Amino acid sequence: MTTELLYALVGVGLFSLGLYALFVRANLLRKILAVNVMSSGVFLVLVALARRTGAVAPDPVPHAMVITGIVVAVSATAFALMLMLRIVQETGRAELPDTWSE
Amino acid sequence: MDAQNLTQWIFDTLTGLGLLCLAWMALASSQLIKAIVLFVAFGLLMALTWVRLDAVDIALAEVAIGAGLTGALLLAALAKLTAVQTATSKAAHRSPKDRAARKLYRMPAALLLLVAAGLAYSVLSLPLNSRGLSIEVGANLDASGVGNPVTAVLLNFRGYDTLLEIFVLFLALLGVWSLGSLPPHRIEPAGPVLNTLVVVLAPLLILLAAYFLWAGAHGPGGAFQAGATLGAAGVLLQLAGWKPGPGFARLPWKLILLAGPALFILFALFTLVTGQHLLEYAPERAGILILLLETGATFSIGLTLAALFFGERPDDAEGR
Amino acid sequence: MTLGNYIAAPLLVSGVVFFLAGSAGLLRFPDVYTRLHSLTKSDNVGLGLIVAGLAVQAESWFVVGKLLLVWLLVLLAGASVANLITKGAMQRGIKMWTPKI
Amino acid sequence: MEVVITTFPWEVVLILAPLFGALSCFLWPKSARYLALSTVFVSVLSVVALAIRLITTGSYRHAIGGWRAPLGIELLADGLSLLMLGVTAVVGLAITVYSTGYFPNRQLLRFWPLWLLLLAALNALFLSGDLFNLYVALELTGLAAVALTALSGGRAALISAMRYLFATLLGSMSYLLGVVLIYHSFGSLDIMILAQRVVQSPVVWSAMGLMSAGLALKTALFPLHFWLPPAHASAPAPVSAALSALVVKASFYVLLRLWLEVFPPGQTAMLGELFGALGVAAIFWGGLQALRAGQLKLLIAYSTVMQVGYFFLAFPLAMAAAWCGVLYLLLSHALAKAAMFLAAGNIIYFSGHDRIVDFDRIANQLPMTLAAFALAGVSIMGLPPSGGFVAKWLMVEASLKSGQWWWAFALIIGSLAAAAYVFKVVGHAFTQTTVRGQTNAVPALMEWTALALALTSILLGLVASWPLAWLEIGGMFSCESAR
Repeated sequence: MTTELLYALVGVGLFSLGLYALFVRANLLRKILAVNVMSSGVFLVLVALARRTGAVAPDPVPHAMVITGIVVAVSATAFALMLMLRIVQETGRAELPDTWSE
Repeated sequence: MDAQNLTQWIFDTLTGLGLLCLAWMALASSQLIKAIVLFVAFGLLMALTWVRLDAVDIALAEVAIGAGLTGALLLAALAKLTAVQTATSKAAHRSPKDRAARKLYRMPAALLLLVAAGLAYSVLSLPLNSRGLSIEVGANLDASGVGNPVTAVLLNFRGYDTLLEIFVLFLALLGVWSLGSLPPHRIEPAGPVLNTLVVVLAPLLILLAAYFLWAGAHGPGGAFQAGATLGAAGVLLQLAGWKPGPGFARLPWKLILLAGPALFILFALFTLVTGQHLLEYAPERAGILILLLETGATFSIGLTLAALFFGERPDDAEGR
Repeated sequence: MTLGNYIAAPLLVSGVVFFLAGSAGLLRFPDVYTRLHSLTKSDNVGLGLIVAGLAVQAESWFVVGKLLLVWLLVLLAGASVANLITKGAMQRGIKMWTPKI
Repeated sequence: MEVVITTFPWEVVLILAPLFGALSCFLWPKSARYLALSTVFVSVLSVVALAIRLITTGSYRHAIGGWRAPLGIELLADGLSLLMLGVTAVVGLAITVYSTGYFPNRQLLRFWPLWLLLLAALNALFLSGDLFNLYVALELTGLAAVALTALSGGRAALISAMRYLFATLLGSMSYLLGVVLIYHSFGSLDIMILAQRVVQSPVVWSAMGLMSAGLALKTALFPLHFWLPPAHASAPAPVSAALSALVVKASFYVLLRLWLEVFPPGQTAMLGELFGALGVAAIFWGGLQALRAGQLKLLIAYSTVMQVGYFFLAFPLAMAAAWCGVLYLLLSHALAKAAMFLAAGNIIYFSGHDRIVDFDRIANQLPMTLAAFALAGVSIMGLPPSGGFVAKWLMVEASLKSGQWWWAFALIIGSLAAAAYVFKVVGHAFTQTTVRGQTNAVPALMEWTALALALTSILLGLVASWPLAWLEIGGMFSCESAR
C-alpha cells in the first residue's frame, strides 16, 4: 500500500466517522465537530491523491482547492456556532427538538 | 523494504491511526470540553499530515485556521454556551450526558459501513498515476506573476474561486451579525502573565502575518495564512480583555473589513470595462496586482476572523 | 558521520528522553499541578536539547536563529499557559495532592 | 449598439453587480433600499441583453482570467443557464420590490446584503462550468439561504435554520467528495472536458452516487425533504418565496447538468428509475401533508416537496420532451410558488397569522392577494392555459410515448391533490370567523407584486414556444417536438 492510498483511505474513514456522528449525536456542538471532521476527510482524500504525479512536486490545484475549502469550513463553523448559541438562548438546550412544530 | 521505507510506513500508519482515533474520541467523548480539546489535537495532527503529504501551504492554513481559530471559536462558544444556559430561565437541564437523537438512534451502522467500504473500494480502484493539472500549472507559472504554484492557482488561474470564497467569509460575518446578540457573560480579567504574553505575541503575530503575505509569492504562505495569523492576534487581544467598541461597526472599519472583497470587485470591474477577460492580469503586472489583492484579503480575513470570534455586532453588544 | 553528527546525536537522544519522562509524568502524576510540572519541564528542556542538536547540524546561521526563535516562543507560551491553567485550577478550588504518609 | 450587446460579457455583470450591491448595502445601510433596487434592475437588464446575445450568436464560454479549461475556470452561457438566470431575475425583482414593504426596518437592513449575496450566488451557480467552482457557489447559496431563514430570530426559525444548515452542509460535503473522485480519475474539473473523458467505472459510480445524493438532499427529494417544510414555513415570506422558487432549483440545476453532460448514459439508467420512484413517493407524501397542514405557509412548503417530486419524474423518462417539460415546470413553478408565498406573506402581514381555519373573509379584505393565490394555484394544479399545464402536458406525453404510463398516472394524482389543497385555502378565505383579530393594512405594492407573478405564471402557458426555443441554445436537447 502506498502512502497516498493509505492517507486517502484514512480520509474516507474520517468522512464516514463524521457522517455517523452527525446522525447519531444530538448535541449541536458535536454535530458541528462532526461536519468539520467530515470536511477534513474529504480534504485528505483530495490532497493525498494529488501526490501521484510521479514528479517531485505534487499537483498544486488540489492544494489550492483545500485552502479554499478550509476557509469555507471555518465560515460555516462560525455561523453554525452562533446559530447554536441563539437556539440555546431560545430553548435552553443545545439540541434540536424531535418535532419542530410548536 | 529498506529501513527508510519501513520508518516511513510506520510513521504513516501511526499518523493515520492517530487521526482516526482522535476524531473518534473527539466525537464520542462525554464532555464537550474534552471533545473540543481532542478536536484541536486532531487539527494539529492533520497539519503534520499535510507536511507529510508535501502540502506545506495547507499545513500553515490548517494550523492557523483549522486548528487554531476553529479551536478558539469552539472554546469561546462553549464558554458562552454555559453562560447562556445559566442566563436562560427556560433552561431545561436534562442529563448532562449527550442524549442520542431519538429517531436516528438505531440508524443502521451497517449501512454506513457499507458506504465506507464502497468508497474505500472506489478510492483503491483509482488509476495509480494521474498527473492532474500539474503540467499545465508548471507550463504557465512564468506568466502567473508568482513563483509558488499554489498561490498561482489561488490568485491567478482559479482566482474566481477565491473571489467567491472571500464572499463566503463575508457572508458568515453578515450571518452571525444578523442573528442578534447574546446575553452578556463575564470575562475573567487577564492577569499580568497573560497580559505580558499578549504584549509579546500580538506584535510578533502581526510581523509573522506580514512575512507570510510576502513569502506567499515564492514559497509557502499567502493571504489566507497571513489573514489567519492576523486574526489570531485579534483573538489574543480579546482574550486579554480588550473589546471592540461600537465604532467598529462604522464606516472606516467596515472599509478595512471589506478591503479584500472590494479590491477584488474593483479589479474585476476594471477588467470588465477594459474589455479583458474577468480577473485577467497582464503578465508583467500580475505580481504586483496579486500582492495588492492579497494585502487587501489579508486585512479582511484577519479582521473578519477576529470579528467572528467576538460574535455579535459591536454596536449591538453595546446597545443592550 | 561528521563531527557535527557525533555532537548532535547525544543531544537529540537526551531530548527524547526528557520528552518521554515528561509524557510519563503527564499520564502518571496524581493532580493537575504535578502534571503541569512534568509537562513544562519536558517541553522546555527536552525541546531545548533537540533544538541544540538540530542547530549543530544546521546549514546556516539563519536556520539556527529560526530554531532558537522556536524554542523561545515555546518557552514563553508554555510558561504562560501553565500559569493560566494553574490559576484556573486554583480558582476552581482543585486541591493539591498530598502524599499519604 | 447591436455590436455592444452581442459582444459584451453580460454574464460577468450578472455576477459582479449583486456582489457589488451587497458590499454597498453593507457600507451604506441608509440607502440600501435604492442600492438593492438598482442592482436588481441592472441584473434584469443584463439578462435581457444576455438573451439577445445568446439568440443572435448562440451559446458561448467565458474563460476567466484568460485561462482556458482545464487550467482555468470557464463560465458557461447557454439556453439552460439563460432560463435559470431569467427566472432568478424575474422572481428576484418581485421579491426585492415586495421586501421594501414587508420587513420591519431593523430586519430590512440585515436582509439586503444577505439577499443580494444570495442572488449573486445563484447567478454564479447558473453560469459556472466548473465542478469545484460549483461547490463554492453551492456553499455561498446554502449559507445565504440559511442566514435569511434565521432572519426573523424566532424560535421556530432558528431551529429550522439549524436543521437546514446541517442538511445543506452535508449535501455539499457529499458533492465535494464526488468531485474529488472525478478529478482524480479524469484530471479535470471542467464540465465540457469531463463530458468527453468520463467513462463507466466503479469510481464514476461512487462519484455519481455521492453527488446525486448530496444534491438530492439539497433539492429536498423525498425522503431527504425533512428539512424543507419547517425552513420554508418559518422563514419570512419573501425569503420563503426565494427558497422555494430559486434555491431548491439551484441544486436541481447542478444535478441536471451533471446528468445530461457528465455522467455516462449507460450508467444513469438504474439511478434514474430510483429517482422516478422517489419522485412518485414525494408527490403522494407532499400532497397528503399539504392537505393536512393547518398553516398556509406549511401547506405551500409541502406543495414544494410535491413539485420537487415532479422534477425527478423526468429522470426515468430521459427523453427530450420530458426534459423540456421539467424545465418548463421549473419555470412556471418558480413563478407560481413565489406568488403563493408572497400572497401568504400579505395574509400574515394583514392578520398576523397564517392559520387557514382562522382566515376571516380574506376574499373581501385582500381580493388581489386571493386572486394571486388562486391564479398561482391554477398553475400549480396544471390547468390550462397556465405554464404548469404546458409543462405537465409535455411530461404526460413523454411518459405515454415511452410506454411508461405509470409516471403519467402519478402526475394526474398530484394535480388532483393540488386542486384539493388550493380549494381548501380558497374556501376558508371566503368564510367569516367568530373571533376578529387585529389587522394591518397591506401596502398596495405588495399585493400587486404577488398578482403580477401569478399572472406571469399563467401567461407562460400562452407563450410557451419562446422559452422552449431559448432552451435549445447550446444544443443540449431539442424541444422542437414539444413546440
